[in-house]
Amino acid sequence: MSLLMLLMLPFAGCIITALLPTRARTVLAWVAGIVAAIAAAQVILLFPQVRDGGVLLESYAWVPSLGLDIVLRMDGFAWIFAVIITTIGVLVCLYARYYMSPDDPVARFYALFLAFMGAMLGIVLSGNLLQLVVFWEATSLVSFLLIGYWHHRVDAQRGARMALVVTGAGGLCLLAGVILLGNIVGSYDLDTVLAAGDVIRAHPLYPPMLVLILIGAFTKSAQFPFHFWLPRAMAAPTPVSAYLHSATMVKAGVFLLARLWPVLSGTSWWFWLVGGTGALTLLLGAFIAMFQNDLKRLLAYSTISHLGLITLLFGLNSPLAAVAGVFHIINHATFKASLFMAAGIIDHETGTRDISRLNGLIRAMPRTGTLALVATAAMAGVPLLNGFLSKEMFFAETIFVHSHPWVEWSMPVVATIAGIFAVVYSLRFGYDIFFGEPSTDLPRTPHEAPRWMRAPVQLLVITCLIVGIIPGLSIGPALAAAARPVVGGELPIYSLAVWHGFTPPLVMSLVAIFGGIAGYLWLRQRQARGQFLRTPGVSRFDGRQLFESMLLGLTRGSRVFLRVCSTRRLQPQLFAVIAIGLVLALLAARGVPLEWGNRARLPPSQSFVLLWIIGMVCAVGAAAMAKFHRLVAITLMGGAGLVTCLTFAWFSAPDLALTQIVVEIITTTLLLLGLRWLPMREKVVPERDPLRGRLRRGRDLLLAALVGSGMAALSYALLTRPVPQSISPFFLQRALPEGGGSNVVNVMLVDFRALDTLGEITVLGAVALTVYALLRRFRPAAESIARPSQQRAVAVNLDTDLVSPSRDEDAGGYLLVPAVIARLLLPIALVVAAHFFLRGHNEPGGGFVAGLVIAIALLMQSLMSGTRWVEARAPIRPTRWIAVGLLLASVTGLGSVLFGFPFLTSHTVHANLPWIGDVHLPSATFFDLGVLIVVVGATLLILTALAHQSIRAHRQLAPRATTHPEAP
Amino acid sequence: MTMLRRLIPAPWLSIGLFVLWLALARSTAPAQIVLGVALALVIPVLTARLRLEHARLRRPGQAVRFLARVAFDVIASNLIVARDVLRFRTRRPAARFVVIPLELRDPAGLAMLALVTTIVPGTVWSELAVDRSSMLLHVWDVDDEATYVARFKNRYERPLRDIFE
Amino acid sequence: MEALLALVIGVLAAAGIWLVLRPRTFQVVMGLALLSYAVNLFIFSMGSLVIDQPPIVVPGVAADLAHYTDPMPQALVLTAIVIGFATTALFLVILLAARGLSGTDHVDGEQDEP
Amino acid sequence: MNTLLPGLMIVPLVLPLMAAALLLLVDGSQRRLRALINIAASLAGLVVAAILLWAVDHGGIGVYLAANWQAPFGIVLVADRLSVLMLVLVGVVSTAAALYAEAGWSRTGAAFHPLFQIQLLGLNGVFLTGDLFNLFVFFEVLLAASYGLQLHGSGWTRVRAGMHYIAINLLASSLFLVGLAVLYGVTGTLSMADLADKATLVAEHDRGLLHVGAAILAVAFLIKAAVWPLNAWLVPAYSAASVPVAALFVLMTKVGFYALFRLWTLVFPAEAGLSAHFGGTALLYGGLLTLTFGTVGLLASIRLERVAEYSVLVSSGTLLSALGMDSPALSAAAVFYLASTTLAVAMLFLLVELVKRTGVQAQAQTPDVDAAPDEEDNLDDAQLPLIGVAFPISVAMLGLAFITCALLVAGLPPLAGFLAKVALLSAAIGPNVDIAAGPARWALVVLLLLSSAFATISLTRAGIRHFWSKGGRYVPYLRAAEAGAVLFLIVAAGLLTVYAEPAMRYATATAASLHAPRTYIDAVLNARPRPGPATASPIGEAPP
Amino acid sequence: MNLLLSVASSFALGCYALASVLVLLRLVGGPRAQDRVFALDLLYVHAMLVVMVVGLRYQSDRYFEAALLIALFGFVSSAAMAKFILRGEVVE
Amino acid sequence: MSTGLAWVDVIVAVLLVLSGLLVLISAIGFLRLPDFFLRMHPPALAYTLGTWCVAGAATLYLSVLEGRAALHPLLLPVLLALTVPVTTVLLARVSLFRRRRTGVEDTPMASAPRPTDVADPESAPRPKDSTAPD
Ligand code: NA
Ligand code: NA
Repeated sequence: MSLLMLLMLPFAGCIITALLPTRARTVLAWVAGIVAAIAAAQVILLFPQVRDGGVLLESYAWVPSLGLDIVLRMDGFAWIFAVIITTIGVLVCLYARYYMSPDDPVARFYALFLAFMGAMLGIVLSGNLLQLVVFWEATSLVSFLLIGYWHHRVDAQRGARMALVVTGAGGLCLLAGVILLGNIVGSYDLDTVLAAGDVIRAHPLYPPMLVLILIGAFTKSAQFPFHFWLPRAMAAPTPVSAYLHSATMVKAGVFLLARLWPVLSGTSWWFWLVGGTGALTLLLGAFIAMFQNDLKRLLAYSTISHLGLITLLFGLNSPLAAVAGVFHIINHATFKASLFMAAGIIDHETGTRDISRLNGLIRAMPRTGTLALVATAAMAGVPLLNGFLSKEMFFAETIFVHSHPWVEWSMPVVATIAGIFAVVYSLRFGYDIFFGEPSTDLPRTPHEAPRWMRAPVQLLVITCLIVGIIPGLSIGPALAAAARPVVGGELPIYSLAVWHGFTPPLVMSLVAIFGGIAGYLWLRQRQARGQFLRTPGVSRFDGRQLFESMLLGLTRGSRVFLRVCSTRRLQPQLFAVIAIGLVLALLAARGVPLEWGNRARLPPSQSFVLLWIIGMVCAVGAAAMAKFHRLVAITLMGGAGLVTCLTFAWFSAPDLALTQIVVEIITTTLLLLGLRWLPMREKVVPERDPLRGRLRRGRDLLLAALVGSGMAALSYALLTRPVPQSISPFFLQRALPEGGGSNVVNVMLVDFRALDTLGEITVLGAVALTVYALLRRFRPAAESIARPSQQRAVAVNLDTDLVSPSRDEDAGGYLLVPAVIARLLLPIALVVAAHFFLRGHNEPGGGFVAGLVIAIALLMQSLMSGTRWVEARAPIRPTRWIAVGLLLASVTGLGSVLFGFPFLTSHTVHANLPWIGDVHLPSATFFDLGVLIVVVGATLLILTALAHQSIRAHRQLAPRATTHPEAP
Repeated sequence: MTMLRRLIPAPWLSIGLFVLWLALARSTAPAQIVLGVALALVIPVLTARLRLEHARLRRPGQAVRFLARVAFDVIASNLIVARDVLRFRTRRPAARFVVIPLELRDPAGLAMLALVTTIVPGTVWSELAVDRSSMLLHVWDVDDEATYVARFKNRYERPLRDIFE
Repeated sequence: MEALLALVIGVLAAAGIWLVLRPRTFQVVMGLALLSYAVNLFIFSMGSLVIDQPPIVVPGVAADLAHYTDPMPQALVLTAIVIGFATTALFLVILLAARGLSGTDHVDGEQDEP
Repeated sequence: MNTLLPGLMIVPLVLPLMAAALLLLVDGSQRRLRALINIAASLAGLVVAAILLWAVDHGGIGVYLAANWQAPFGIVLVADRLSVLMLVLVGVVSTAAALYAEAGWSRTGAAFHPLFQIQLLGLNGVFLTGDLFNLFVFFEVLLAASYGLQLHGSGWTRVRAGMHYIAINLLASSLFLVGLAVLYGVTGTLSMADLADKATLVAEHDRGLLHVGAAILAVAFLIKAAVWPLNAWLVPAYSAASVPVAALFVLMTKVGFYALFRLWTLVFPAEAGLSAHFGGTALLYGGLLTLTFGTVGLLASIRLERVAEYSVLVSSGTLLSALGMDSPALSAAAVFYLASTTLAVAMLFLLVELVKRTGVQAQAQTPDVDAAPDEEDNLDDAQLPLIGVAFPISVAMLGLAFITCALLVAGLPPLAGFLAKVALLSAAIGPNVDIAAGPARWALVVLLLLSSAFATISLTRAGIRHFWSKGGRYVPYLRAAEAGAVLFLIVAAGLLTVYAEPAMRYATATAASLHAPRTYIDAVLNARPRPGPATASPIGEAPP
Repeated sequence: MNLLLSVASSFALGCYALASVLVLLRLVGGPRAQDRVFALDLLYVHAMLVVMVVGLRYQSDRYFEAALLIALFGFVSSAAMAKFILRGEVVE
Repeated sequence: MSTGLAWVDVIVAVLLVLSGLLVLISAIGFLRLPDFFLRMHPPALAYTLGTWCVAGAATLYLSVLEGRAALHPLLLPVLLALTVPVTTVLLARVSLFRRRRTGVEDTPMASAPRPTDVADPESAPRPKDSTAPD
């Protein structure tokens, strides 16, 4: 079985368990347990291969170009971790079977549990640092889901989120650090990195890289100041706490410290950062633990303290300390997991975790009690238990620190004080619960836990004892194998023995034990008097509150930021667009002074000067009138449009002139159609702040003037420059011979740039559809629902031609003359449209203008005879026209593909008909016909959709009208 | 007859369209004639339902004479109005509304009347009675209302009744 | 002539921008329309500004920019006019819908914030 | 590209166009037929795009001379790695959106299907065209359709957002036209490849004008790319849009970035002399500002759709900063990131509505995690039982999809989002790690990490609110179309993760060719029209 | 170059332009809406005349179509406006 | 710019000058006349004789120039004559309607039965409050 199989096994198990019935807890426990057991067996069987410094290596390519490959690497250190992960995993599976309620949907639990096991294995087996980060973040995510397993509880929600945010963010820092490291070394491969220690430590970016990686490690291992998430994570089911928060996940941080110890340690940065953090955490965790009333909280703070101890050991820059660190990792995993399980049993059996309520449990559950007491003793560092050994090594190391004298002096003191604290909280855990008068007010009557629920605890406690008594025989080889890679291959000399003689460390141990007992008694006395029920003095170190208020503050701050830096109002946005456009254009022009060119100027023409003055007056007038006199503004804009059209006509753009005229007419009519639904005159609301309004207008005016001047300058600069070597002569040369038309602009539209035209008619179609869709749900403003005042002024009972003329089937009333003329104009307009369409290829015109001519002619009928009259007689379905036009244009384009030419290639059919003579029929004509049809359809769709609103309004008003006496 | 009627519902219109086409095409080439005939035949059929019902030109000959008369009136009135505008400060024309009783009822004829009054300077078609029995005309310079009404009816309304009714 | 055309473009653009920045929806739509005039004339002015040389080739006349105006800007403006028309129509309808739904013709559907 | 495949290049344009036309002809009552056409056309577009991707990757740039006119005179379609990648993304997202729409959204207003296809036409056109004005036209096509789709369903919020969106885009279109007119006025060409050549020849005293044109053009693109402070329209517009449309809109900001990427690498490469990297600094800092804005926005987001919207801004900011730095390595990372972020955010938009359906029953409303009162610790069973609450199957599936999506969006391992982040970070830090690499690089690194962190925070917050609740929860209904759409995107993202190496290689090749535009220019300018009857027949002479 | 025709056409154009300026004064000054609409209608007619004379001046027949369109449709906007003023809506 | 035939040039020139003068006079009238109905008369100069002159000039000129009957310029006055009445008829009605609405009683009705626009001029809103545009 390869390492990959080993790694995949838990994930496979995860999928299997997820698919099993959600409450089949026995089956689930079996499946999960077997998976874990197979993995454990597999790991243990690998020991011979790693015992003497052997390294198992498997590599699978994933993203080599990112330096990210799946490299599975097992050395002794990874092996010991894998053993912890898998074996404790088996035990927790068994334990959870009994811990979780029969009503719990445990499939999710086991699935997540196995997924976590896989992720954790992934971390320790990573031979690639990026891969390590991948699994690192995976453990954060899965632990989030596990902590939030009882997601209906707010404490679970918060605890889970806090854990995820802290460890996830730490993971991101780790990622940054790893990428820095990878870029320094040139590879993320662990072996390469481990070989590049000198390069790394000498690199100028070593400090930031170190800090980033340490943040990752410290967050995961709950080091000060990131420790606060761990107690909150106790909202998780106890098996999770036993597994993640004592044995495995929180060890990932110190695992990383150990993993990179050969390359990162040995600097004063390392000593101060790692050692300092470790020492602080050690003390702080132990101190806070003493005052906890929640069993699991107490264990959590103890875990923090022990992790601090391990961190401190790695921070001491000494190989021997590192070995001690590795040793303590193992020891802590065993006694702390068993303690968590014991706490879980107590919680499970009594219904509470409150130390103050739990008393004298040793009578109700003697076996569990005994086991818990032994494990507690290991935690306290009592001799003949494993905890004592590693603690002893730790005490020894603190004595041999070589650093600042102040540090040298204080280190043993710190260690001893932490030892005292540890004894105190261990006594609180052990003595307070199991001894004294048995409690009577517990939620449940306590009795001994099921045998198989105790079995995992038993196994772990036995391990503590065996290691504690015969360390050399039991753990010796494994520890050697595990520690060797950590210290870089060369193990320091150390001895694993219970008795080293009456050494300073032993003295420290004794001081700790007796000091601890004294301290415990003193504290109990005080607590009985109601003092020290809460942790004194360190509430300001409560990172949790800091975290929560920081998060809340950040969220609030970010909202303020968004309010300041963004807006929901249109005008500032438009202003920003224009102003930024102007500023960027000015900046871009900087450096190269704007010069007018030397192209020959056109001689001025007085009449055109006058016409342009008219145009400008109209534009300015329209701008001034648009607020209060909309009709006037539309009229003035019509004048401006007309002048634009004349400009086109004059400067050799007949096609543009034609198009401009018809578009102008349609636009004006459209605006008028819309004007019906706007109140004729806005109420003049007095400005709340007239000065501000004036300032704003002044500002806008300034911007408008600046942009106008800019546009004028730009256009003048370009107008006076010599014409560049344009691509246009090509069109002039090829239009007739190859495009088959002498009107170059039209040939461009239907041939050279036919794709543009295809897009353009699609735009027209899309807009028409949008307008149609929007108007189907149109709801007019309240004040414009009523008939216009002009119509209301006409009494319905009067015999006048102004009462709805559309009642007449034929033209009548005041519209008689216009209607007769409009109807006569329709056939004329159709002939004109045909004229424009057919000549378009050679002379000004084309499908677009022809289409608009037809549309205007039809619009005219609606105008004069009413929409209903027209629709009754000419049932046009504009959407179909749009569809047919688009199809015709694209099918024409595809026609050339059939002949092996690109899309839209124009072909001309030449024929010689009798009498008529030569006939040239370019395929572009059909394309242009498509354009025509789309234009007619789209324009009519827009106009009729708008016009129909009036009809709808009339229809809605009709019932009201019938209440009035109506003229016959 | 009915077959032809259906094919060519409005012969005068067709002729007009054909002429219009040739004028627009600026050519009498065979191809243009074919196209012109096609359009002149197709368009009236296509637009048949959107045209004025019962409109009929009965006396084409008189129509031509009528148009010539109008053209003459236009030129004459042009000069008069131009003169009056230029000397407006010194002599104001006697402008007023004149009510003209009508016998003409045909919509096409009425439209033609409106057209004539519009293009002839000095008259502005202002309003038509609901029952089409009279119209309101604004006249640039009128001395005697009765004379004017008689002249107007004689000169414009009667020919139009002949042509359209 | 060039200076005057540039001036016309500038005035049209300024009028358009001024309106676009106004708070009433109708002003904005008018502004966009005026702006499109300015932009169309601007594109148009990129070609050579010549009189009586429309880009309609006549056999026998050399097909170059000395005898014909540049057809490219015209083709571009033609497309731009159509698209401008479509978007003006759309904005108008949006404006009406907004008017109906919000009851005011302010671009934000409400009067100025305090 | 071999000889057969260029013919395929027109399919991404013709297919949606004809599908739109057909959809207009299909009667409104034939829902199934409409849905079928819409989905089939989108899927076919994806297939064609995938074939093109393969072809371009193996055979080089494909050039299609529309209407058989040679560049720079005619409009040329160019399929290079970047453009076909975009086509594939359009295909994937549109297929998912089309599928999703059939669960109901397509029926809430008129003309949804045709507008959807027209939007695809616009997107594909933008990515394929090699002509500046044609780019404008396709911009307008996609905008016109997007206006319709954005307003799909009507209602005041939609209309207001739509009005703002449209007003700003109309202004942007004006800027586009002015900018391209200036470029034409200075260089006399509209073909992008030719523009790249001609720009180097622009005389000294005209160069300022060239830059002015480019700057104005850039503003138009930057508005579409939603650069801060020109992005205030985005959040309202996207949140007002219906779900499938919002997913499709994820591609819209990419359009602005694409246009900038394409033009700036072509016209202002390192060899462009005085114009080399013109505006690079502005792009860089604009991008960083946008990234900052988006990142802060992520943190402020309580509602899930906000997270999606600010994620769009984060992607935009990231891409623009990468573009502004003008380094091939960063561009390569950006291309990969482009693919992953597009899929991720589109998926998030689709999930928003589904996730919201898990709405808890009214009496069991869970307060926001942040706002919940700080309770005493639960030491007793009496407070709340230590028994878990089972997830119904639909919630579980949804939850898994949500987690997948969250990982992608936040750039957390092990999915493509993470790979993209690693690529970006790695490229930003650079192989020769230098602390003096400039504050912008480090700012980018910090912002990239922060955006991940903030996305994690807000996605967790939203996830907790929607999936973890105190009491009863409605069992949401999931329609097959919806689940299928999400699954489709998940599969796409999964493929991108599994085949990250080929994808990364592709991205690197893309960046390399973008930073050495000569191949592109030569491919376009050397493409020759097919000689045919039109070109062969002499003037005024009819062939027999 | 025939000076006579050149001067005559310039004169005509000048007259049209001047006339348009006068009409513009009505357009801007009103006083009532009908005055403005009528003024716009007249501007269209003037524009048509300008186009025709410009065509004549440059001996070009290509201006005819623009004039044709104005003659055919120039009235539509002003008619729509007139109807709007009269009835408050353009299409009933 | 010449046909080569002096008499043609002269006629064309005269027609152009005449047209210019007529249009100018019509504009003067339109600007200066005090009443709307009065102002409706002079524009007819522009769209009749003013246009006819130019159309005639163009027809003559083009016919001579191209050596064939170029009658198409004559379409313009014809079409103009057809279309111009639409606006004037409507505008005249507008003016009448508004006069009656604001109670100006100087405009007679066409005939009996009276086509009354306003039920009761007194009850009609005053122009100041009117929502009609001006
Ligand atoms: Na106790
Ligand atoms: Na008259």
